[in-house]
Amino acid sequence: MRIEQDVLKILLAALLLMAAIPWTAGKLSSDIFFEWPFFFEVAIGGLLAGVMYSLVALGFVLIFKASGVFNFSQGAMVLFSALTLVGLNELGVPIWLAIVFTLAIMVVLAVVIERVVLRPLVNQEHIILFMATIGITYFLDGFGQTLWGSEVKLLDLGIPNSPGLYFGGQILINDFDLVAALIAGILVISLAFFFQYTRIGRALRAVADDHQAALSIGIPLKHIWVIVWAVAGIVALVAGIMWGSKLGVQFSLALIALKALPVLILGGFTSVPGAIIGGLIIGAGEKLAEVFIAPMIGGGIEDWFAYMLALAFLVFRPQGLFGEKIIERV
Amino acid sequence: MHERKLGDVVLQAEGISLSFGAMRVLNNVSFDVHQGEIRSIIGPNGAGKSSMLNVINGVYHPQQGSITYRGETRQQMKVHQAAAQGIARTFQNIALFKGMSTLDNIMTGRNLKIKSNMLQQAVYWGKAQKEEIEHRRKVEEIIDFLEIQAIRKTPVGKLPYGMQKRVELGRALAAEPDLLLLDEPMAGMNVEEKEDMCRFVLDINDEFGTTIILIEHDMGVVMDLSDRVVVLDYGNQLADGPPDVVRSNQAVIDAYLGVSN
Amino acid sequence: MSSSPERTNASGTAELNTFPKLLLHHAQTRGAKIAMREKDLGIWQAWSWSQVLDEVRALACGLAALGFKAGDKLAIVGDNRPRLYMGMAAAQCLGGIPVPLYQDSVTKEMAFVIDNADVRYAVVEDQEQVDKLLEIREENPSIKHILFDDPRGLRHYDYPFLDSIDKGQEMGREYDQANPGFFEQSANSSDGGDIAIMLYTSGTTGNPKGVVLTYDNVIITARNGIIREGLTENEEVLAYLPMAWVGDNLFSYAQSLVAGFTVNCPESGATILTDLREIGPTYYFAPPRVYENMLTQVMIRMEDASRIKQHLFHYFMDLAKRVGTRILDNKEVSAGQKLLYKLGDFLIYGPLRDVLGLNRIRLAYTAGEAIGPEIFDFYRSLGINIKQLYGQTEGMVFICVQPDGEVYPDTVGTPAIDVEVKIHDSGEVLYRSPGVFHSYYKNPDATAATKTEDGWVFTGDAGYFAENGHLKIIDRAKDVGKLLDGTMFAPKYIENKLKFFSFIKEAVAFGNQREYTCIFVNIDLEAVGNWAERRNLAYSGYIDLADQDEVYELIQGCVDKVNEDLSHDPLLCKSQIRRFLVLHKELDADDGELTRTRKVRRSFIEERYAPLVEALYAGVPKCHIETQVKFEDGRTGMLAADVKIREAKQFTPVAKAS
Amino acid sequence: MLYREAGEFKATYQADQAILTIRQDRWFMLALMVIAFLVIPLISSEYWLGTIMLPFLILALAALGLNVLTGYAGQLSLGTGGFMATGAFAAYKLATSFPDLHIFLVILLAGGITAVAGLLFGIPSLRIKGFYLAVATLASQFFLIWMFNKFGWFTNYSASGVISAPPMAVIGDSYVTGPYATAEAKYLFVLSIVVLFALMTKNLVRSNIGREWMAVRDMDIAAEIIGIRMLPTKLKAFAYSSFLCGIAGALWAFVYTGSVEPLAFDVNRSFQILFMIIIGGLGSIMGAFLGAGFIVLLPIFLNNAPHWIGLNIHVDLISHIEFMVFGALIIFFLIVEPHGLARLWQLLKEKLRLWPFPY
Repeated sequence: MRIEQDVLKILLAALLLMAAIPWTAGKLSSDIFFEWPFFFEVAIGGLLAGVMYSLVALGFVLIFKASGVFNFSQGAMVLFSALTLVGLNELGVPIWLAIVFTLAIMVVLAVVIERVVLRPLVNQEHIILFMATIGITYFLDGFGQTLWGSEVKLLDLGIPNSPGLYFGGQILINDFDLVAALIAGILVISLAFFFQYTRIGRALRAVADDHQAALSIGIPLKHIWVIVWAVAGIVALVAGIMWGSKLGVQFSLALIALKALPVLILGGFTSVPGAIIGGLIIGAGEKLAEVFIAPMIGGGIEDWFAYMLALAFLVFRPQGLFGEKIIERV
Repeated sequence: MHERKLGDVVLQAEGISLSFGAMRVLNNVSFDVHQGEIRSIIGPNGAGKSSMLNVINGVYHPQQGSITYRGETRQQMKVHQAAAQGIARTFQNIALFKGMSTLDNIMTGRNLKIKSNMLQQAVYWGKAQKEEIEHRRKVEEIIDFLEIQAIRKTPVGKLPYGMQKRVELGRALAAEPDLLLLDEPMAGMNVEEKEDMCRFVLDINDEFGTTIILIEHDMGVVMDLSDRVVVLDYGNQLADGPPDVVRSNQAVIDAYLGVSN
Repeated sequence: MSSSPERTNASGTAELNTFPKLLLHHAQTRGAKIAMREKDLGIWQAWSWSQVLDEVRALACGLAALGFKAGDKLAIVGDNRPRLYMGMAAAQCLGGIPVPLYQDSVTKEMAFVIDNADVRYAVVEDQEQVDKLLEIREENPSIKHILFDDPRGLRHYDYPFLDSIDKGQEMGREYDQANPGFFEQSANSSDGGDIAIMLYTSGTTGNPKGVVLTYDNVIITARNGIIREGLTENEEVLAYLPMAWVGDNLFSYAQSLVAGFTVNCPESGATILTDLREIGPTYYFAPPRVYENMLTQVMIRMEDASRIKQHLFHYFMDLAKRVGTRILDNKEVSAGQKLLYKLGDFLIYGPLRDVLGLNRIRLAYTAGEAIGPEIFDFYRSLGINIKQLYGQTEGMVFICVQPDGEVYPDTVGTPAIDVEVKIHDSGEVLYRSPGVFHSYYKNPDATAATKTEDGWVFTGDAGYFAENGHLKIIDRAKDVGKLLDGTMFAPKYIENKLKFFSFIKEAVAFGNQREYTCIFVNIDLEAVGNWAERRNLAYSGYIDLADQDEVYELIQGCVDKVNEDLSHDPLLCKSQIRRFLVLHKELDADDGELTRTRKVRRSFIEERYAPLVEALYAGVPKCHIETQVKFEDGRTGMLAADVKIREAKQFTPVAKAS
Repeated sequence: MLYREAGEFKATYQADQAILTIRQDRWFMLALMVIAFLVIPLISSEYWLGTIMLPFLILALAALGLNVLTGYAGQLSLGTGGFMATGAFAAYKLATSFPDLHIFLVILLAGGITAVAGLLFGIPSLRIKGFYLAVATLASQFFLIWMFNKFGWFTNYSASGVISAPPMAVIGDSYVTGPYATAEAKYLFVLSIVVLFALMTKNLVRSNIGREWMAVRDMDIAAEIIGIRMLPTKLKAFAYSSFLCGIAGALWAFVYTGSVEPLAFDVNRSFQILFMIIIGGLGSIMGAFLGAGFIVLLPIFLNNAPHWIGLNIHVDLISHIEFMVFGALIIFFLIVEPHGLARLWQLLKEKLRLWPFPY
């Protein structure tokens, strides 16, 4: 209970801060244009982008929760899945079939990773596994581009990409963002169900707490790893489709992973709700800061603002918003 | 054995209560430790013994009660404060620095006594080197004392369990502590290793006059070594007194000794 | 035999005829040179000759202050420690007599020597020895004062007659100041003919005897050894054998003081191998079992090496077997072989010598027992100049030495400088030399029985000179017996042949006045254990392992080979082993079955295991026995077992007895 | 096999605690130094010195810095590039603001300024650990690069955002930066600095501070209990690590490339250095050099290898394959030997010392 109260307080404070700073800034400086509808427009745009961050962060959380591995290659998986999808599509495979194929490929990839990378490294320190995922990142980046080329490709799913006016025509929101957020939301909810109400899902949660316990319910560790990596692969594909149709499928998709990291810090590595709320905060915060604060300090702060925001949180809650508190035993 | 003369009270735990969330770990525990004493804390698993040590050297901060150490009363110790004031300890689960050799582990135990600064150490000339040599000598005396010459340069990760325990004791000794907290130093040892360890504990107490607080499960060892014994059970203090008195205490027999029989 | 002309002017002058004088001489002529080192607190702490003199001086004066007089006996007990060696020198500086004791002897044994030798003072290593002496002192209050080296655990020992060596030296320095000239005067007062030291021989039967040796005995013999082998002041030796043993006294004390070379004391028993490698001695001495253990270790470790390494190792060891000793002895070897050997030296021999710490050795001796020819040749083929030595405490070690270039594994070489050797009609070896002892302490009968009026000493060993003029030792003379059919029976000879197999740790042969030869075998737990592990044989300990049929098969193979070997010997071909058993218990010095120097006490064993011996000759396949044993902590208990007995294969004699 | 150690005993603690305790190792090191300082400058082409040895040495220095922080003190950092950039820009500002300042001082001060930056970004390390910290260090990476890009002051308002090193000489006209500098002079200058700091780092890690770092790395709670204070210890690691990275950045900008833009120190640079210490060996001075050598040479090898076997592969494809090979190698090394080339070297040495025995 206490933890949730804390989180609520922090969230409230964050929102207030986000509103207060630009408001004050607008008051102080004539360079900055501040109006409430505009503020909300920016905030909502940010929140919708945040849902997409959440999607990538979710992939991290799944793997971390089930295997304790900080999977740095989540971004590379996003890129790889999107590249594969578009590549197959370009080869003449219909888009829905291409999606099915790509899904299958992501599952195969999960099996291969478990077999080639994770199994030999079982029982190694976490930091070693982390670095191994950096290796996977490089490999996948290289592999995907070797296979499908590195030029920017377009992915068109037919989702309208035009701004629409909402809330009485006051606020401008991109339809695509709405659709993407919707899909992401559905995925998140179904994952939550998967974890909460299926046998495998519960087993996965058990693994995160105690490997022995997981073994005792009869699921071999290697299967669990394959499952989480496959699920993470699917999440990556969804993220890849969303981001890919928004930005075009290109190398920069891999960098989205870097965006998801602050989300993780904020939400905690082990918390699905954390990934969602963290994503929203980062998404909104980043956009607001870019629009309202950046002009004061030279602009282009998107690159690091999310990190600084997360860092500021960390200093107060080292385990993230929803992460479990670590009691050190000696 | 010679006649034992115990000095003044060096440490006084007064009404210590500690809980983690809803879990009560220690409940109003009070006892004192005299200079030069070997003081044992016994009790079944989960009785709060290790937590008591953690309170004494500042890892855990009790919600109630106070610790008086060398005349200063504190609600809670800070970890480095405890170390700086001459409290050293070993751990129930070995907590050595696995990547380092026996020698380096014990050398690390002397970190508080090293005065040269980073620049001097980078140049490794003059004061820094002189200090290294001085402390190496001290550490060698400890190695000699614990009879671990043959494993001096072995990485501790490669050592058998009993030896690791010994190295850990060496690291604690390197600080030349006034008060030594030993958390099950003989757990998991064979008879021969236990005998060696008992001898070391007695010798440390004897040669250096170090006050020792000992947690141990082996009742034979406890009865042989200790001057006085505190008995804990689920965080509650059941008894406190000399070994033979404690042994015949009915509450203790019921809660603890009876169980182990 | 002929005396060498260099002897009289060897480093030497007539007046340097005692150790105190030699010590003063070294402190003066090579004062800054390192005399001793000890690995202590992680590094090799060193004492120069002048520092040694200072310490000896302080200690001697301290002893004097405590009332030590000329002629008093000073017991020295402990591991090889510089300050114990200094204790010896200090006693000698006062005209006293050091009596080193075996540090691992139990109180009872020690009490006998202390009483027998009239010991009044003792310099000991640590609490362990102090405790023993305190116990002895309760019975025998003649011990006036004890000084100890290591104060650990002795803080609360409150006795007026117990002090640390430091304290003793402190008193000594005061005494020295108060009595100027005392030390010089007393250090120079003894002469060559005076008693230098008393060494107790362990003796296979009865109580040990104190062998009294004069300075001339020790110093002339030591010097002759130095001359014969060309040793210099630059040698490094490792002092790791018991100080009470004459060998250690000669090599680590006497020769060091005569030649001025450096003695190194290891850190502890557990680190000897490391310390050996660190020091890399140039002059080395070890009884056969040390070489044996080392070889066993080499073989065990090589078992785990990669295939390529094993191939390399075996290939080059085969080569070494063929040409190694020949090259060492400067005999003719083809250029190709020589080149190949050089390659082997780079790849295998050199590294092996280095890892064993024997890389710098110029001269290594082995003595005390016969060494297995395989073992002996192994080291020689690696290029290590190891030689056999035949000696006795009574002759201050040197009787015969193998000369360079004439090393035959089955003989002990030719007489050392100034030593005459002859064979008595009974077959016993006799010698006469400058090292011949003064007397057995307080035992004129034994002295007279051993030493003739004109200085010949009965060695107690049976032997003969081979055609090449080298002495060959068969066995202890009194042990050499006859089978009922009159065939010569040399038990030790047979036992040694068995012990040359790494699987056999000890063997005891019976046969004197019996129909045929039978033996007890002790397996080597490490070697056989390893062998068993590689075959996946499970075993719980020595008793279990010794009883396994597979192990019996293994030992049978060894016994058969010995029999085959014996069948070639004209004298001993008929004493082939008929029946054998693997003893259920390891023979132990603590049970009196071995001497402290690990020689088997045959008659004692025969008595103790009488039922087994009976069973061997009764032809039964199995025998039940219960034995009382002493455990390490001093308790005693009973050990019961059913011991199996096997028959050995017999070979028809190859050579006819002449 | 090659070692002959019998008879090498230590009579003093100095000797026992020396960096190279085996005589043959000392010879080897001496030979290496002679080769590095005399032979290589004499026989190497300008191409080798300028495009291989210089980046190798400079990146090795950066790797050394990161290894102090990550390999010794156990604080995973992904911000190396940012600190190198700080060193580069600090050096540039110093050299242009104080034209008379000696090159050596410029570089040293640049390192000092970077150390201060490292100190600031190290502060969160007291509260946050492991991956959280790794991500936090990314923040410094992005923030610093953004800062140098954004504020003209750092580039003296150069339009392109590129900084160029003014010509500077060690003494007289032996220039080590700018157009007059010869490859040999640059090489020797960088080599001297790198050797000097490698030695200093070795001294640190074998002293008390090094043991404290390793203690914090191996078991921080035990370290604290024996009296090691977390914040100063970690901050010292951050400061010293960034000091070295700063110097490396300054050398990179001034001596190696001559002119540089902040993007040269982007997050990929950080990963490159991290790979060096993974492949080279965490917690090893030699590892930094081995890893740097490997990572510098591998692309050259990959770029040339197809030509040697007569293949003509497009540059893009090669760079993709390079990525794959890097990734695969990282995984390979982690699986085969998580402690990298330095450990392999160590094992080889142990084997040689024990030869012919296996243990």
